[in-house]
Amino acid sequence: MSNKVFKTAVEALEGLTFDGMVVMAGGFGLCGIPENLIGALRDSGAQNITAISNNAGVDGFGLGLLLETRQIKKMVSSYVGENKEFERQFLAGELDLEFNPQGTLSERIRAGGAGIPGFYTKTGVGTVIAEGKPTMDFDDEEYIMETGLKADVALVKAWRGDTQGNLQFKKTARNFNPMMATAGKVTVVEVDELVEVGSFDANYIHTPGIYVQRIIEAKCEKRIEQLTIRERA
Amino acid sequence: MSNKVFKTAVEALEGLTFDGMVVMAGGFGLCGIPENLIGALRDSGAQNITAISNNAGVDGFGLGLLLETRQIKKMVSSYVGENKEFERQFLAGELDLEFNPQGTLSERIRAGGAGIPGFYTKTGVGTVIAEGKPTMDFDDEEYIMETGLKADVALVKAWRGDTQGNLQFKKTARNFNPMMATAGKVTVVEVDELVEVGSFDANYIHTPGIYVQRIIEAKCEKRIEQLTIRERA
Amino acid sequence: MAQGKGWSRDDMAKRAAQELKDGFYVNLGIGIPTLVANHIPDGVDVTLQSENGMLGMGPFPYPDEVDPDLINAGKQTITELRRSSYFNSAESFAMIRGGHIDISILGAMEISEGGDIANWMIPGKMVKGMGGAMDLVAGVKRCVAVMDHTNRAGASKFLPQCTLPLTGRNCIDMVITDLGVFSRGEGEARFRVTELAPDIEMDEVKAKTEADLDWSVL
Amino acid sequence: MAQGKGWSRDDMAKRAAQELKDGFYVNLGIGIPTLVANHIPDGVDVTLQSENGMLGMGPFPYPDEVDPDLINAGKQTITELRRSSYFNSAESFAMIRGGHIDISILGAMEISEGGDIANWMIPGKMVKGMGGAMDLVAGVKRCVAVMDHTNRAGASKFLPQCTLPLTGRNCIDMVITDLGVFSRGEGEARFRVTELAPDIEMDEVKAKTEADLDWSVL
Repeated sequence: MSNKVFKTAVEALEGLTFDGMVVMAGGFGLCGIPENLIGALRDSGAQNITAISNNAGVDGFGLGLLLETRQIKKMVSSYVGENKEFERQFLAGELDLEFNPQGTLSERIRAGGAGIPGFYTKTGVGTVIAEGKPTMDFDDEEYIMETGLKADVALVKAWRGDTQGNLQFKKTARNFNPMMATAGKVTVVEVDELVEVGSFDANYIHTPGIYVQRIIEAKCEKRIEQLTIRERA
Repeated sequence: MSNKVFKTAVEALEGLTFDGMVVMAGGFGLCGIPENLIGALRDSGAQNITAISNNAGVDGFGLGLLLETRQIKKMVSSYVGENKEFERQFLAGELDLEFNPQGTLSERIRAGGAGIPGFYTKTGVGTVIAEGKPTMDFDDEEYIMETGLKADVALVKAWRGDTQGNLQFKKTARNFNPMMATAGKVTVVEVDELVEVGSFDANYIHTPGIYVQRIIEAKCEKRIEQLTIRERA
Repeated sequence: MAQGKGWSRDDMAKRAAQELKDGFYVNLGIGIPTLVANHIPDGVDVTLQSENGMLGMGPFPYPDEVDPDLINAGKQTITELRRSSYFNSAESFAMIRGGHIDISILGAMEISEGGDIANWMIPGKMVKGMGGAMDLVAGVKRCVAVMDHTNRAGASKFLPQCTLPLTGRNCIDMVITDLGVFSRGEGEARFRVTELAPDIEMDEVKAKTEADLDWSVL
Repeated sequence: MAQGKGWSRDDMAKRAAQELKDGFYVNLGIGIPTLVANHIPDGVDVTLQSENGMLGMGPFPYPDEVDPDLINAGKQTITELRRSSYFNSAESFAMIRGGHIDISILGAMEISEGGDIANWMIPGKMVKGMGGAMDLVAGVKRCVAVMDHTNRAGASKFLPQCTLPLTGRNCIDMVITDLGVFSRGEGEARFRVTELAPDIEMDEVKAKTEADLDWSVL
């Protein structure tokens, strides 16, 4: 079997990065983001990146790292609220931004991976999101067409992966990761735990290895954005 | 919690069946079909049913039961090869038949459940399947539009289900069942094993209970269509 | 807990909670809607959806239960319940868009008399994004908006037309404000006053509402 | 195992197997393509997809391993491997349609010189349906058709245009028949003869081929 396992994040991105590339990065907020691969992408020095990611990280963490170094030219996101550097660059006109409703974004990514170039949705009808998009009526209701999204490289964070690239995700760290795994021309995954093939029950694999070209095991900081707790009585 | 658990297949279909109804039935061949619910649908006496199902069962088993009693008016399927009674009724003009490519059928059902009234696919371009369907070019390639599918009642077969309707499917008996669970106005499920809520690891639930309105535990025959074995050396 | 005239934030949340029926699957927005979880009526068992990929959202964790891989759509750490399930974002919004969530309770900046809602951007201010709001108002079976009836300057937020960019068109079924409850049935074009908050007179509501409502008696 | 002139069914399968590269994800159709699994070259490790919802299809079960919940797309009982994974039909065809399967090897009734394929229906005969064939030829990266070069009456099945209803248009990259191998590179319009079966002369191929091929030397 051709080997999918790489030792480090930097090695895993070797030969994949270039100026003007389109990158997808999994995660919701800071939950389930490919921390190490984002770091390696920064270190690659690739410029003018279009980054498709639900959020833009925070200052100095997650995609915030790539904003600091001005490597990102355009973000495709649904919510970017937690990042001052992002705001500064955007207001200064240094950064392009394309907002997508979260469900439209996730479905566009799924569609891109599934060979579906366009689909109709009610989301955004009558809003700025609909501007310039084809529409069609179904049962006398108006829908807008959204297109599939693909990336040159998808950066994915999973919980456990085997050496064939079969993946399992943990709790809400799953989020955008499984769809992005399908939508990258090359998909690179970092996992908390790399296991031997056959470790998983085949009924409970979230992402089959067919979608994964490269995989590394790497330790994540897993920073918490909003620590909310209750006290024991 | 409103109770989703019913005792028998007949009780589980109580009040849901009517003449002219659209039914989805899960399964691929005879694998993963809702045997007991199909039997109860036959017993309900509902006529002029439109049945959306990848296959049409075999003579005297699966949807073959409903063909024998002439309760099915139209089938929406991808392959109907294993059923003589089907062939007889079709050739006699007693039965309507709409062929869908298997991937188009499964995606149409997913779309129906996901609030997507139409999507574009390359499957079937240049074939009879494309006739009369809207087309659109993406990147200079032609695609055809397919529509989402819904049903009045979806009949689903799962392996294990909990009393909230959370489901797990077994091996290739999963097939069309999870999508159909999302596309029924009412979804009724039969499981090999009904378990208490909390029995499943929340990471490995295939179908969340939100899609399931009624559930029964029932024994299946699980007939094998093509027994193929090898001998031990 | 009403202080003086009309409803407090917590009162509005409590009133909104009465829209929850046993067995409902529910999505709660940020702000006042979050408080709804504290007021779910006795005997009513609902399942909360978090659009980042979870059904059966549990309470905040005890300090030793905190898991960075388990957060809600507000990015707060939470816990799971026995009924919980996790799924990816595409499945989460397939659930929302496909009309499987029974009710969404969400905050609003403006509501129009035709049921439009604006709650995601103010032109000229930094825009953070709509997140899942546009998907929720377009897809969920029943949408209940909770907001103050007027802004700080005293101007009505219940308007003939929204002045702010829309989140969704003709999608709100009920509006709960500090002054009362405004609702319309399925297929009805206009809202009616269906309930007044304590010590609120209809005249005050009329004076503070620019939207053209059906002002027939309660 | 060639018997006399040209390739036998098994020879064709063996030749098709040489198109499999290490690490490939592969979908094999019914008939001759099924035999390909018996001829996978040493050192080449491939993963077989079964479009009913499985990657990593294993061999037929021993009698005590038979599981009615585990079948392939031909409805035969099979087994799983250590690498196997299961998924639903929508995901299976998302995988196919999205171009993630490296190669599909499938039977054909007719192939046109433009790479069209017909393999699902004969007008006037009972039509069983296309199953997943239209999705496979439209979606898989590389499609190899395996068929007899002529029909029983001796007429060419490699034609200027298919006479039977199409399964897919301009989607076949290689044709393997009992007479040889016909292929075209990505973006190339015409097929070339790239290999002749044992004891087959180019003249015989030309005589039995109605399609207009690029007849330049091998």
